[in-house]
Amino acid sequence: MGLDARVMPAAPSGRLRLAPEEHRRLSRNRRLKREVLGWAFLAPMFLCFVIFLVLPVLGTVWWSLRSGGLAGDTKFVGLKNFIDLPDIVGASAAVTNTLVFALISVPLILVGALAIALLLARIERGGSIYRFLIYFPVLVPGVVAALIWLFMTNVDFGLFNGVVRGLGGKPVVWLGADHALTVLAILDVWRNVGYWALFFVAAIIGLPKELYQAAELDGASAFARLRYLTLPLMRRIIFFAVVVATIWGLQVFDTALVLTSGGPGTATTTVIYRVWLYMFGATNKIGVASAISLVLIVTILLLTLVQMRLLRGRRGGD
Amino acid sequence: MNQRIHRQISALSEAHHEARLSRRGFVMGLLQLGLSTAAVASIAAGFRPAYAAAKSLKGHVRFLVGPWSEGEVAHHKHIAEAFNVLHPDVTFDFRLYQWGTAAQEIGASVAGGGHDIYMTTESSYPDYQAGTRFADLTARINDPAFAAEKAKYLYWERTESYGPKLLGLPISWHVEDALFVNMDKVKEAGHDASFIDSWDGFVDCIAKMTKEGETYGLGIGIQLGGYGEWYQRLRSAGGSYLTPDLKKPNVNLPDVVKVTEQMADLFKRGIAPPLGTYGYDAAPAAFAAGKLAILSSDLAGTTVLPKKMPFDWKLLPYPPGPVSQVNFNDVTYYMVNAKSPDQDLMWEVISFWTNGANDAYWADNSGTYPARIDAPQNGYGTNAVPQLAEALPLFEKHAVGLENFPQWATVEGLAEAEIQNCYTGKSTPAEAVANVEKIVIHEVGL
Amino acid sequence: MTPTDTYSGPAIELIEVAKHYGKVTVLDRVDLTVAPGEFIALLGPSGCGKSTLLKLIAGLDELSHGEIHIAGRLANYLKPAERDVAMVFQNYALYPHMTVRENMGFPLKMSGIARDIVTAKVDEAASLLQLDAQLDRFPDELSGGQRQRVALGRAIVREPYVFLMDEPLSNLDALLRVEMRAELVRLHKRVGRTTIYVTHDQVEAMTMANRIVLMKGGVVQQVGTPAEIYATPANTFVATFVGSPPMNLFKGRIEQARFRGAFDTAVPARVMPGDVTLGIRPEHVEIVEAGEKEALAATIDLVERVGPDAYLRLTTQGRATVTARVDGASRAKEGERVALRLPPARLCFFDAAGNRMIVDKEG
Amino acid sequence: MTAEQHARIRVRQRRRREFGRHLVLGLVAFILVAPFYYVLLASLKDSTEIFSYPPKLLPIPPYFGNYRDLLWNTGFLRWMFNTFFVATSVTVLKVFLDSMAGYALAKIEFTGRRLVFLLMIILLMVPIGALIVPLWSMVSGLGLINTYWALILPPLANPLGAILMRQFILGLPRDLENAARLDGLSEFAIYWRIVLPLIKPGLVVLAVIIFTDQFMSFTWPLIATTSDELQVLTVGIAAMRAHGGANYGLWSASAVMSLVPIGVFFFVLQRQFLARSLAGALKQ
Repeated sequence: MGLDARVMPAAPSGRLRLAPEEHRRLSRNRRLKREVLGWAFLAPMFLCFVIFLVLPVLGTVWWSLRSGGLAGDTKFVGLKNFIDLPDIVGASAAVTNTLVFALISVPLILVGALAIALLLARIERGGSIYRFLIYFPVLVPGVVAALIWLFMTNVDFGLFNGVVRGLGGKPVVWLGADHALTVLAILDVWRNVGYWALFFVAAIIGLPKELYQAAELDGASAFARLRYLTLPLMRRIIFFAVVVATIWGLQVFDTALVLTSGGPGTATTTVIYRVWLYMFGATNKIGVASAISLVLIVTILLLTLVQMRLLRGRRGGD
Repeated sequence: MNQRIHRQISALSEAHHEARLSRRGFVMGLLQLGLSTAAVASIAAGFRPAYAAAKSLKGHVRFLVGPWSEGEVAHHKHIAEAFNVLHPDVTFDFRLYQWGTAAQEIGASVAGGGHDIYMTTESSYPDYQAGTRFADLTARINDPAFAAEKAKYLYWERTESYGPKLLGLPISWHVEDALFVNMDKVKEAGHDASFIDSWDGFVDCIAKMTKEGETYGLGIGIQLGGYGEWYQRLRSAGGSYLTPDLKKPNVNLPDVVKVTEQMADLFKRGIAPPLGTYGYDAAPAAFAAGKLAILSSDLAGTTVLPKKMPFDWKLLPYPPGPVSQVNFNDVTYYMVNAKSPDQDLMWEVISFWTNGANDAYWADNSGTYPARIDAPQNGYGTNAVPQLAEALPLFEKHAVGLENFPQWATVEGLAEAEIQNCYTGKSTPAEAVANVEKIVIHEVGL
Repeated sequence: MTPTDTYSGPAIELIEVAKHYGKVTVLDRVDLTVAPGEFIALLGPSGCGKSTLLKLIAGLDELSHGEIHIAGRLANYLKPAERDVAMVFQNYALYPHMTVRENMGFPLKMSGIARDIVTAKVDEAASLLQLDAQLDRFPDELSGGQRQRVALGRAIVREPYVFLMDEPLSNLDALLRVEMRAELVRLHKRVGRTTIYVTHDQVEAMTMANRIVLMKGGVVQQVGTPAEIYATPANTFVATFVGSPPMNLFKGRIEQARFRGAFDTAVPARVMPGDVTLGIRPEHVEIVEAGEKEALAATIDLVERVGPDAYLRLTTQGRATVTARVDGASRAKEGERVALRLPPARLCFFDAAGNRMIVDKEG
Repeated sequence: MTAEQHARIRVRQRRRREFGRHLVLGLVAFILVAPFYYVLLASLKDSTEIFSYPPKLLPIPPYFGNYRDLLWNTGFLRWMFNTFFVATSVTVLKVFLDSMAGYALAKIEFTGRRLVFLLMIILLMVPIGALIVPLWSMVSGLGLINTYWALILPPLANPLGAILMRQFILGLPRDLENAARLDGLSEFAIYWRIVLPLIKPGLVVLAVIIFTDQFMSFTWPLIATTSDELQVLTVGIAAMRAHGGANYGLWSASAVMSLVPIGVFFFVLQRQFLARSLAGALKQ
């Protein structure tokens, strides 16, 4: 054959030894095998994913269009549950509480975590002990955390008022209407700051060292290095943390349930708490509960999408 | 011999006649009947059950019950032991739900067939009435053979008012909010038990009992997001969530606003501790320690207090409102899961659990009032604090039940939170009352 | 005994092999026949499709069109392991969680060969590659050259019909690379198996391969022995890609057996008149006395001394840039004015599109 | 100044900064850990001591009655067993399923994989609190309520693990699988013998995340089981608080006892976990 052809023009078709339809059949078979293989690997997890996550999400949509509860009978009511949402007394309080909660806890968590991370990343020895201690509250189940804090916020013999008294102040009603939400937010900070601190430590350790050496040679102060190097380099990661921490903040529930039961009044009634009230109240207004859930789910989806879009921008950027 | 056994024997002989039962089976059946009757007579001589099951029962019974006291499961096990004397082949399992999630836990369990017998409260009764998950016990309860027993239960008129079906046997009733009063401090303040007869006397007394940094006159709102406190003030002012025909809201009345202002004033004057100071767990201890001169709590509080208190105390109702003096109470039932395979067994069990002796025993140990008129003869009052029995006539006199609409409990939960907002100064009494009316309209769907 | 043992046809045949990713064509109808025992180098700049071609042969990627025959069997639909080929990867692809012995024995173990035979074969390959001392180490405890050998050993123990090598030396430092180059050639001679070797390094291709397949943009530019490729490049791309420094190219016209462009010089009479690109390799550019026949005056811009040789960068009066390769001992100085001559017999001619014009040099 | 002096000053400065960092971190760690110390003390006091004011700093002699009550008079040991049984089962199953799914998503080209991945990303953050009713209907419809399956299966749906595994597996050099393919391994063998050993750090990270998540979960176990035998730790403790009145000593003991195993577990794994986990998560 054309071993000595020096110039290879586009070869004419039709020299294949197998008929095109035979090639097509064999390719199709191979393709099919690959499809089966892929789905076989994916299927066990994907089935669980569909049954226990996708279908429940669709179920929420279904329930949100109905009235009634689990124990009784339900009927289709269209969009009524959504239309009624703004009229619900206390709905705005739940939304406000949730936002205020996130507004207090998220910045404290992230600023605190970043500060801890900056120190922790620099430390020369003993880092693992600090990491363990700082991470420990993250491992505490919400129920247990709330129990501990219930104990600490006790007006008469709790740790907090012990400190206040020791400083010569008057005992504070920590779980009263004025402070309960703040206490809940601080509890959240206590539980989450360690998580994000270690998250940031990992990010800081991953930053290119040469840049810092260069900056030091340029005579940049520690603050300048933070301001012009660390923070800009970690912009995406911080942004990621802000979004995720916010999404978590919007879901605050189990501590509110155990620590304050949503009270006093509506002071710590958050959105999910409100869902809970409707879902688990005696009349099982699952339709309303699902409508609220759905609004929350959509909010979270939007936040997720915004984040995906911006994180994708990173790849395009560099 | 009891009618029930007669019926069992006649059923047996009929079955034999119709050749459904072999001769041997008939004899065995009679033998078992005889044995169990003998067992009733001899072994369980201590108490005399109103009736005893004749058929030899076998099976496993799963209870889902409310945690009335620390010893809840122990009390049930005690009753189960007595039951096993009669029917050794029946085994039991008791699981507690939590009050906060009671409706959901019950709803989930009954739909999934998780348990056989449920302890339910009146507030969710209308809801269950509308569904089909619980066994319809109407035929059994209204069976003429059960008539004499039925007559011994209290509150059938309330139960029957929710609808045609009867779903449960009542166990107990209890007062949602009573005043636990430190009488020593009342005396110190220059009052006696009659301070409760008027609102002014009440306020004067608790004001005088209040000592800054040491004692608050009245601890209310201890149940964060809880219920009952304001509801009885609403009723005492002539209001209710709905008018008796359930067609219109009946909340936003001048008198209702007035009693709400009165309540809010207690906080403004600092004679009631700010909400959040004492939780439901901590309040009884604070009362026992003298930090609260009066504690407003449900009767379950009596089981938490130490048996020996360092001062003299009483249970009293709230003072009268513009219209009447009321205390709000509700009833607790046993219901049977419609999915349970052996309905006869379940019926035997719940009727045994609510017979005079066992009802008396359970209520006495749970700090509630029994739903049986024969409870006192069966030893009620020997375990509970004496204050409970002492206050019974008073509470009976002023008792009002909840209203007959399925959304009652949801309305109550949301309304009480709005009222607490006004106690903490986040809204005015007028706004709070108006909000409650809005809640009623929305939740009931008027 | 594999069926390939009795087979005597071409080792590998590629027929109209093409690969597209969506609208992007990575390989465009490649035809190639490889004889048994041949050492073929796939040479080209990065992105030319040479690695893709290798993957297609190995069965690690699927063809969009065409056929691959290995030992006379249609291989398109065979699994990689069924093709009787072994591959050495650029990054060696050693299993980091296995020792050297396990790495080398793994393919044999997977094909169900008895353990003692595996051990014997691994030992044999290890001694061939001087890896005896490293058999119980893990890959990350080895030097780059040792890893390279292990990768090679893993391929050797399988005794495959075809060796495929994907730039196996590119991660080694220069000295080691030269050493390994020789070793690979020795190995090939000894094992005698058909080898397809992908590289972007023309020196590797020229020194090791029996034949070179030069590719660009998914299209094969030329197939030939290293000498053919060097002497008679098929087009201007091949001409500049092979050879260092690259061939000098000048655009111009042929009129009356003379090249007229930036300069004017005689060409063999048989060259057809018209637009052409004239090419000459730097070593063929002659530095001559001024005034000699066909001498072109030029100025030395730059002298690059690379030991035995020196490269002169010259500019002719017509502003053409010419590179000449002269003896390293030459005393040429920058700025010096010299004369150069382009011997007509050494000239290459390409048409306007850059494809080589067939000119009978002897005539 | 001489260079030596400069160097000495620099060393001194560095030491001073290091000391400052330790001071601040120590304070932070102290504040974060103080509540545990506080409950530990409370758990060693009987109830009269807990309520006494001023509080005793050290409970001497320590009172172990709370622990005795907790271990023998409550279902604590059973709760602990259930929690560990469920968490371990979920972890093992999930690590296996997620890594398989991750392998498919990372390395096998099949129709719909982009769509599946997108769906997983989108539903990654949906809170379980918002899904309980339909989830419950689903589990109940399958007849699983009141079985261990009800606790074990739904957590398998969380897509985080599969996404994480995909990320880890994408990071493996493609040539390794290619080499394995040439060596005659089946796809499953590649996954099992090549991919799994190579992503071991990722598996550890995933396992720790899943285990601690399960250990902490409350809402779903509360709803999914209604029998005492199946109660997990969080539900049991919440129930104890709801039923038991204000027994602070007992609560404290339960808090301490529930934190001991997870603390130990984490302490053992922290080196592998802390260093890599979060770095892996970062890549998301």
